[in-house]
Amino acid sequence: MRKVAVVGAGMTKFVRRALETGKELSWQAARMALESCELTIDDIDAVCLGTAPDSFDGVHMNGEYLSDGSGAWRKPFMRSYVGGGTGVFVPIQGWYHVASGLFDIVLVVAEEKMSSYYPHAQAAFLTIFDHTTERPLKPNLLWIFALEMNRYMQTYGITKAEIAHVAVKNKRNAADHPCALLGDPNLTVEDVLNSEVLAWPVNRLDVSPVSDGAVAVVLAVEHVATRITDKPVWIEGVGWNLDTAHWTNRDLAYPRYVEFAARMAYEMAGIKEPRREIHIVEPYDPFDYKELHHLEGLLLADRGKAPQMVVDGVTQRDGDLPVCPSGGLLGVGNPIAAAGLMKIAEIFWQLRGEAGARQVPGQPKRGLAQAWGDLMQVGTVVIMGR
Amino acid sequence: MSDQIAVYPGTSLSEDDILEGKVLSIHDKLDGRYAWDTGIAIGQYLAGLKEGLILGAYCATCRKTVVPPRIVCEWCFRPMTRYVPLKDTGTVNTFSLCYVTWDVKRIKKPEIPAVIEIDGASPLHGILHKVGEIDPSEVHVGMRVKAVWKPPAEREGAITDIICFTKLNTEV
Amino acid sequence: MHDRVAIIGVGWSGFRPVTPELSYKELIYEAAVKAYADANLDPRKDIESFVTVAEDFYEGTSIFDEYTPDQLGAVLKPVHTIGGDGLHGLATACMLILTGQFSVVAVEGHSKASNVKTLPQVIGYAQDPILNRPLRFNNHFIPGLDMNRYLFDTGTSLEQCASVIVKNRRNALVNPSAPYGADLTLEDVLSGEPTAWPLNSHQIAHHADGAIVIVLASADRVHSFTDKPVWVTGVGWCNDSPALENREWGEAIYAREAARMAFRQAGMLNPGRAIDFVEVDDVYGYKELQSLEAMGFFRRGEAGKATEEGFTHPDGELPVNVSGGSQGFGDLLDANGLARALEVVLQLRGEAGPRQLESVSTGLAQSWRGVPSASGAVVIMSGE
Amino acid sequence: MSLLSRNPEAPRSWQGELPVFSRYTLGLAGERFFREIKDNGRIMGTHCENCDRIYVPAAVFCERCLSELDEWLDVGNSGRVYTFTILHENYEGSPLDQPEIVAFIRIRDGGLIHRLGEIELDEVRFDMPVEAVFKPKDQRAGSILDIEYFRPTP
Repeated sequence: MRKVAVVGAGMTKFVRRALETGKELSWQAARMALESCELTIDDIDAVCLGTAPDSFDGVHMNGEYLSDGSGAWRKPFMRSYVGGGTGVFVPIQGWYHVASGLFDIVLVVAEEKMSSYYPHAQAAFLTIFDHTTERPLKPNLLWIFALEMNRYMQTYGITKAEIAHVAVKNKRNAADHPCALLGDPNLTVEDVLNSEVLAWPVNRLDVSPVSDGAVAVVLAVEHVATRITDKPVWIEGVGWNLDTAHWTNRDLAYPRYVEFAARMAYEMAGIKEPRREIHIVEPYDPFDYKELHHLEGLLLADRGKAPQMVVDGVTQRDGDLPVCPSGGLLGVGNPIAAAGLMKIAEIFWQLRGEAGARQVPGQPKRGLAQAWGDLMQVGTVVIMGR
Repeated sequence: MSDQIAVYPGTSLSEDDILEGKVLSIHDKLDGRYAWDTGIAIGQYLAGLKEGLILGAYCATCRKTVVPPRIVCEWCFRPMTRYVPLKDTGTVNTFSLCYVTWDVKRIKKPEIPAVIEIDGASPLHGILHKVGEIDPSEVHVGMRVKAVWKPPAEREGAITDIICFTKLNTEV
Repeated sequence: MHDRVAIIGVGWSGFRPVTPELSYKELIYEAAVKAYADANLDPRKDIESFVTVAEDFYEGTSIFDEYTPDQLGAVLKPVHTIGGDGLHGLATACMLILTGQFSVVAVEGHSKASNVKTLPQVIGYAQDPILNRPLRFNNHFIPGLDMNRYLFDTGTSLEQCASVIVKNRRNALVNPSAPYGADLTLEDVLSGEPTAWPLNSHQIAHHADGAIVIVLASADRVHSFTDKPVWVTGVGWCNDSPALENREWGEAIYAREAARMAFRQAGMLNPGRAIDFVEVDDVYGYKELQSLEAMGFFRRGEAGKATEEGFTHPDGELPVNVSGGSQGFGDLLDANGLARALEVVLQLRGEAGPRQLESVSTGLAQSWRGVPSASGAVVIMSGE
Repeated sequence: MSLLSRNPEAPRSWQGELPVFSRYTLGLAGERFFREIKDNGRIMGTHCENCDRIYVPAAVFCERCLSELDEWLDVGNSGRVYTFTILHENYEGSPLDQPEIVAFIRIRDGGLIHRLGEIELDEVRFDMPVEAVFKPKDQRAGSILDIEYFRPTP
């Protein structure tokens, strides 16, 4: 199989309301990614775009609309989507573009401008539910997270305070991220527990913020990557998996689809003992319990045991298994597709030793980024190594 | 971030910047209206609800009863064998006390969305609905519940023909 | 890495103006069952990955990819959705197989256009929200502008555009899957209601519902499933500027570039000779002419004359849209490309019944994503 | 295909909506482009030095080379009809009482989509010079509708 590397990355700040249009955000990220590896758009053979539901940007066929900003003028261009999993899927899409042998250098862009849904992007989530059997109940996004979180807590006897440690860690980590929307170096578990109850067991500070932003990375095939940079970061494994849409017909306590995606990626990367072989993790953390849920699905924690890891500090930046050193979605922000690709950019910078104030000590060699989406249904996983 | 990059683009606006016209904006709204064909299985499900009945479907290959009914079993990809009338009682699999409506309005009295495992369906097979007519603090995972139906004349063949699920009286 | 990819099964359902007896899931299921039977496989065991094409607003559901796996037998498998035409999906399946990671992949595309009560408004929401949409022009202004410039630049006549419609709807009469077959005269077509002059109502394909599933496999696995593989020898896709202010009016640049990419892969120096028949975009009648010229089958301005002279008729030298095209089988939204690929497969296998072309070995399918996009894809297939 | 039976009495369809409410900011380029129209009645473009193209409406990036464009220029309020169509249906697909002429007006290397006014249906020609007719200044809001239409240049 052709080896594929990440050779460049760029991102905009994640902000609550951007002046920039979606096209302009995409362009800024794309241009930065190209500049970071001293390429121009002429060097790019194809473009892959990730953006989640069109409702947010408020444009039908949003991929087409964003294509010029993404650098796709007169190039092969495709948009992929798997809901919230899109941000970590779109580099997989880039990977298969290159690994197939059809292209040598591919630009991968992820964009979300959630502020275009007015007054509040949350309302867009009504329409992710089944139009006939669920939507008439007027569900919202908080429902599914709250239902899943409660099931997770009940099944394993987990407390809200344990889970709140994740929000504290990530928002503190994000204080070192120059693009972050909600970094807070002084946040405490009490702050999280005392914040407004939105949908018990979910409080306001358990949740990542609605945001606008874009991220881009450049992928290249081995022989090209080694010419472009002396620090290529290899995509060693990819995995994705989609569970049934009948989400009320399965146990929400454990994300088996994340496990299936992770197993695919581990196998491709030749990883037998993920807990020893993965040095940094960026699991998807739109809500704090999700980080824990996903660490278990990724087989990096036993079922129900991830909360203890965060409480014990194992997942701190200087812990044994740094988790979301970027600050994650909880801290940096959650422009859906862009947030996932931010995690790829973070692993890229961490493995190259370029993460500045956020640098994980000990020269990590291998990292994993993961996203999740749809009706608690899809897992996307990328393993990168240097 | 990379320590190689000095400046990150992205211009943050406040709500006031837009409301006060410091920054231009355009409003629009989609007129997106649909009439989704219900088809065989969901059509029958809705017809059942109108009669005060929750219908499931049985897969003889997987020996599983699912709800709502569907024509194909997603696990073995064999056609579902038959409809199965289920009970209108069940067990709370998980729930939330939600103080925010779908369009992000705050409410004092919480809505109680829940996954209800329906009696007669296979374990862990349930539907999304709401728990009601109960003090929210009483709701718990494992609680036995029963459907509260609209009067027959008011039913239209919709999931909302069930007003909510409420505590089953037999529970001590 | 796998080196060759073949289509080993096809299935379809619908192709009717309305399909009220089935939900979209059931419509897709029907197509999938047929495709898997055709490929002689069990999707739960044999298919390793699935690609679907869809757009949320056509479905009336956000994050529509949620609802794709169950009726395809794709639960707990690597499944993803492409916001593109079915041929983009087909190209994606080819890439997945060429990586070497997957050997058998299925592609699905469908239309439930009849379920959208406000299709013009939905499509209108694809217009640039700042520069174009506030003007509240009916979406057909875009093909109207494009067609007019195309006619002006090439000297193509309205009659020549109408002859495309006459041909395709007549072709559809011998395609049992096509609901819009008709025996029309040029005068009938030319007398349509003006819509976006020079475009009239009879030059715009009617929408239809339908679902198509295609199963592909790597060369080393093909013969364990079928003895009539259709090989994918080239895929290409391309976007011109999405901005109406920056694109080339009157030209289908996306078709030109997509075809070049596909020809290059197929190693075709003279596509006009190498390709026996084509199924191309004809959602608006003039698009067939414009697309054929863009891909190099005719010099600019000559496709209209060739159509009038019967060159593109089923018994002509380059049969075009023998299926009846979108004019005949209906505009299936993003499933249009798969409908064309389906026809190419059936023809290459010799299974096209009364419309079967004689001694064809290589065919091409091309599609455009519709208004307001400048996006399209091309797939070349061969029976050998 | 289905072993489950159809109930002919069952509800045939379920009606619903996809509620999408949007508020768009006009962006780095749009903010300035539409301010110029609103405040000064001027149409602005930006120049890409690399590709030697003048984008109208002004863009902050060149779609061809992705360069940042910061050289703004007044491109004048007139252009030529590059292509046109006579539209007989409204946005919702119903017939218009009066058909309207929609044109792409070429201005430098770009142009604008707009309606034509003060002209009969049969008078429109390719390459015909036209100019923008602005709404009165106090009615301009900073949108493409601040231009009422384009009309033949006298």
